Amino acid sequence: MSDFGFHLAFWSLAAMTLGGASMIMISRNLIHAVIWLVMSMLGIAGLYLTLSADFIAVVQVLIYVGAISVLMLFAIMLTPRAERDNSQTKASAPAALVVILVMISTLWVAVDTDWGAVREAALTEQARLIGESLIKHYILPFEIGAVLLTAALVGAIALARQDDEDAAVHAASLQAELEGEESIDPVDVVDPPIVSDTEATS
Amino acid sequence: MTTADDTRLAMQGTIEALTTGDGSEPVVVNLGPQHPSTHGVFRLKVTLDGEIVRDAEMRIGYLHRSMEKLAEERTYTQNIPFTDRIDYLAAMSNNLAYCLAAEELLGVEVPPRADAIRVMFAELQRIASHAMANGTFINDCGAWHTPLFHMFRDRERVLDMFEMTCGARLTTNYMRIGGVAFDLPEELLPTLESFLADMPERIADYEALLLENEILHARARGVGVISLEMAINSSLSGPVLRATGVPWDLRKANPYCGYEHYEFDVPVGEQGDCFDRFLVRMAEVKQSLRILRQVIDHLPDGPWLADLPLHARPEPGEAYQRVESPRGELGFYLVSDGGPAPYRFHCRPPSLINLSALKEMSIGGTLADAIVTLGSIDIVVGEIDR
Amino acid sequence: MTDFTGLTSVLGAWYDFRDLNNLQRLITEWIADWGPDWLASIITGVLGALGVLGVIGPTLLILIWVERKVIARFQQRYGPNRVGPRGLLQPVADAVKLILKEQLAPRAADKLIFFLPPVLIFVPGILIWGVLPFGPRMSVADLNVGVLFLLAVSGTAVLVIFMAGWSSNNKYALFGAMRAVAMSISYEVPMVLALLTLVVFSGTMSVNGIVEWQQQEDVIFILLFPLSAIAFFFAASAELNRTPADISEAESEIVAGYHTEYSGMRFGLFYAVELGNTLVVSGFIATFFLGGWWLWGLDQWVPSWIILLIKTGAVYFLLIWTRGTLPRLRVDQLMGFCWKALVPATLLFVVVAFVQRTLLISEGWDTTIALPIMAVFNIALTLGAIMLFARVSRPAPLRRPARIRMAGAQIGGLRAAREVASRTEEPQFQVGGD
Amino acid sequence: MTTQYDPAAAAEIVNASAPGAACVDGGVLFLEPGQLVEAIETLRDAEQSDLVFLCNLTAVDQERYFEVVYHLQSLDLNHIILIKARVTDRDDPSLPSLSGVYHGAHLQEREVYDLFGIRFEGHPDLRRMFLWDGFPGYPLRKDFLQMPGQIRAGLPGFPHESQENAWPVPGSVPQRPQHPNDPPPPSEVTVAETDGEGAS
Repeated sequence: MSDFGFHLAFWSLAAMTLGGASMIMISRNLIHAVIWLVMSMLGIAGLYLTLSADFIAVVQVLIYVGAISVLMLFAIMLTPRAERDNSQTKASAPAALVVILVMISTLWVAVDTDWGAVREAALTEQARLIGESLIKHYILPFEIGAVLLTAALVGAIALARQDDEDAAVHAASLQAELEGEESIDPVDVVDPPIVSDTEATS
Repeated sequence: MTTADDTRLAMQGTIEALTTGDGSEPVVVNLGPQHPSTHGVFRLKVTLDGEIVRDAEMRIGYLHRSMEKLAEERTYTQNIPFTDRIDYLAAMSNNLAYCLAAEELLGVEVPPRADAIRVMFAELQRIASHAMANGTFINDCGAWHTPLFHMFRDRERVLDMFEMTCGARLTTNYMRIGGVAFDLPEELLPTLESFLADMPERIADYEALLLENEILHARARGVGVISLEMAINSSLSGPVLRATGVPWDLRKANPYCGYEHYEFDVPVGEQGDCFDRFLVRMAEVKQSLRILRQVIDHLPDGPWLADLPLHARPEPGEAYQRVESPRGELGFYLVSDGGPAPYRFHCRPPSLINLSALKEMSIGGTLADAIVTLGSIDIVVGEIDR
Repeated sequence: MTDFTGLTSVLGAWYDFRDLNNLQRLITEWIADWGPDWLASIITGVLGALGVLGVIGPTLLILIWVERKVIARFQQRYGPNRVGPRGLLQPVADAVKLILKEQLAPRAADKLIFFLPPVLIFVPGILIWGVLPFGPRMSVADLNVGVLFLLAVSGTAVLVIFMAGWSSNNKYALFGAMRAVAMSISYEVPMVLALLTLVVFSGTMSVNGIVEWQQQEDVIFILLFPLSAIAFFFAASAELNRTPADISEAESEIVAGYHTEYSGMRFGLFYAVELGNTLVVSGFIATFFLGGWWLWGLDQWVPSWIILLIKTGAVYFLLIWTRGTLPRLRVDQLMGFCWKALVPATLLFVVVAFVQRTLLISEGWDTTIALPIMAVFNIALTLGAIMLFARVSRPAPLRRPARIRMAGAQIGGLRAAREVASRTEEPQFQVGGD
Repeated sequence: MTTQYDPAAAAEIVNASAPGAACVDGGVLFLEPGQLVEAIETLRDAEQSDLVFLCNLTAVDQERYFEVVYHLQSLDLNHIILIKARVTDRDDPSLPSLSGVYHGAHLQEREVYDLFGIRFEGHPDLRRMFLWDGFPGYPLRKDFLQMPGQIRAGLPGFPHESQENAWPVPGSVPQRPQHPNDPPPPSEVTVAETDGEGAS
């Protein structure tokens, strides 16, 4: 591919990535922020493609766009609204410090690295190469990672099961609240104190 | 702050409530009055905790036409068309119940041929109504209209027979005080014969399609369960009551129109869940076919309308007559003050009273269960609201 | 006879007319003669995309008609038969009507996020066509990570659905969106595992490579891994929101799910993409499990894309059939089926595929003998797994049969009910149960 | 065949537990409003009456009083009985609710409240059902939307009959079946005054 096409792709993708990233910072609505994040992630995937890294690009879309962002949406929805607004948090100054440090070190590495070496030939069978290197050279870290993920999975299940019981207790209390005190007689169901008066708009 | 912002804030609360387990408020979702599954303008307000129903409340009256008041200003005969419009899916049964009550007030003897014709049309109406009920029930379970359209075919044939007899398909206005309006047309009996000949095969088709369907079982078994005692205490009637196992059928318990002469059985369920209600309706269609067979075989000759002066005034008094309509015990309570119109006209609507236990049936199930339960009760909103 | 030598020197064999890659090479070389090469790649890329769109657009219109006609036949009615010959123009009339309809947006909707989804939903819907091979070298992009690309692209549709449901500010839409997201995440797992079986066994991640493997070994994957095929079929029909898994737009429960608030052509776009996805997923099922464009040598005589279309049509008909027949599962049942049945089963087959692949490669078994044996073994394993699941997973209410008794002479209330229930003779009829 | 349950026998059962709660008149069992719930509970639970099923619950506006009508049914013994209770106070009519005895009374009592304005004390959820909150008046009362000139609800005669004779003379009260439980007739007719009561 000629330089022009490459530059066109690179600059538009870079604009997409950085634009999305800045919009994450600007937007106050967390759901919007996640959607901007998705745009940024897609831009990064495109950048991988310009580097002829098909596999990583596709995995980037599969994992970050398809899975992580959905996970984030769930996390946002699971957080009570009162805890979502982080404008008053005391952690903003240290967070800014950390971000600045990370940015400086990234820039340092970027400037310091000799990028010319990568310009040579595009790898064709990356999936095979990655697989082989994972199985042959990096088998120990690979297996440790697998064990870690399994542990995380088991831990998540354990947490979820505990939540199940809590949910049952909660459901029972909610039921009792709805039915009023004399819930022995199914006939005497008092008018339920519905806390929310938000009836569906449709 | 604009209204839109208010709504947005409320919505945010809803989103949290939908997803969080602790400290959340329940979500209120309105099913209806315009909703695909409420079969008319019926509104079910469910309070949800996630997908679990914590409270269900019905709001009705969108189709209220104040028929009971209107009927007080019309003569006994003029009121018959009103009864068509009470339960528009079982107009014949409504005609019949009203005429029985009026006949009791007026002391009219109904000729035997009229009785047989009434039984014939009441049973045809039951087949048509159950076809509709079962079809829409499977639709509520999520099928894509296929069983509904198949069952509509049968209903269509029944309505064709209504049309050739009295000219109307839905609001028949066929029964009269003292009999029926017209004698059977010549072509009715052959049509009915071919209908009776075809139906067993079609029912076998439905049973092959539906009865062993695992998804239908998973959706309807153990859903919307009501106990036998609760069902009686809640005045449920019809297939909803029989599905709990109570063998109560007014055609047997209090035979009218000569039902005591026909051989038929009362199918009862066991669990009182939605699937049993569906099965009871399927079985009742077969029994109706049995009755129809006997009606045709022993159709008496003679007049079809009693000799009754057009402007009859009943003696002061009152009458309560009920029939087993497809939906349950359909009663008419008439009070006469000796005038030409009923002093009080009351319809005991089985659709409405069968909803008494809707809340108990749906609480604890999921939203989808509540809809299946509502479908299995087989309501007609015209009858609920009158 | 006309002299084709000049052309065949470019095209290779005469029948390679049907191969679009040759056409692309032709155009590229022609442009390279007089212009910059970036122009060539852009022009061929645009032409390829237009080609895909040009095929999909009209196909969608026909598909609407086909689906309505077939469903109508299932339901003993005629279906559309008024507009145009045999009702063929009905979809066009519908589209015109949808375009002319007013576009409504709820007052409290999140405007930007509300307007984007009908457009965005097209992106994965179109991209996914790119890796579908219509012939030996006939796909828009024959990526060597094609399978991953397919999964990655189809996974992004969830976000768009979530955007639509969340921004509508409607509880039905939100319910639909949450259900869609939960279901989509869950059903991606058996989908990935089912495809992993094929990837492990054929040793390639290219979609075309999988077809070529089937061609080479003279076997279609549905015979080798029937359970993966079934799991993929069900998972795909869940991702497509089709009955029996259409909970995210369950009409009788939540009206239309995430697109409840979309009117006019916005709804039409959702609808079109849904249909297009159905078609492309049928195509992928045909490609992965039925041999794609290959049919035991017939592909040498019939254009390969016709073979693929026929297979796709068969799968599509199966999807319509299930839709026309089955009721819908409940949310919890659907999730339970995914995690408790499909995931373990497909995982089992990944292991089976791994073992069998090792036997073929390391032990050097002869494929002509080993493959039939493996197919028989896997089919038996599939039947066993299905029967085991059917036995184990039944919920308690379904374990006993539903019985209908005849009351006979017993008429009454509680007492009569108990007497009828206590009768020991066989009830009139019973259904279900173990 | 469903038989009529003998009101005298029912009255005996009721009076045995709550003396004076029931009386039979003209073949109809009348229950004292104050002891209605106890009486009906007794009838429901007693072995020989076994009236477990509330068929029908409605009301009739008898101009000077309301009559609330209950049809109770025994499923096992297959008999039905008509029970009435009277509400004499037209301005603030109320009656004990049966919803604790029969769950099926729940909706039917709400309907009667909606259309007649009879309050059922002890009903858990007594709201309007068909009509909206704040609907003026109760439509099934005979004096609902009373016309000027004492034109009354109902059909006085067949259309072909003479209209002069058909409409009642202003101020007259149509003849109703009388019986001893009737409250004394009011000294003057005050039917037309309660047009359009608000919802309570």
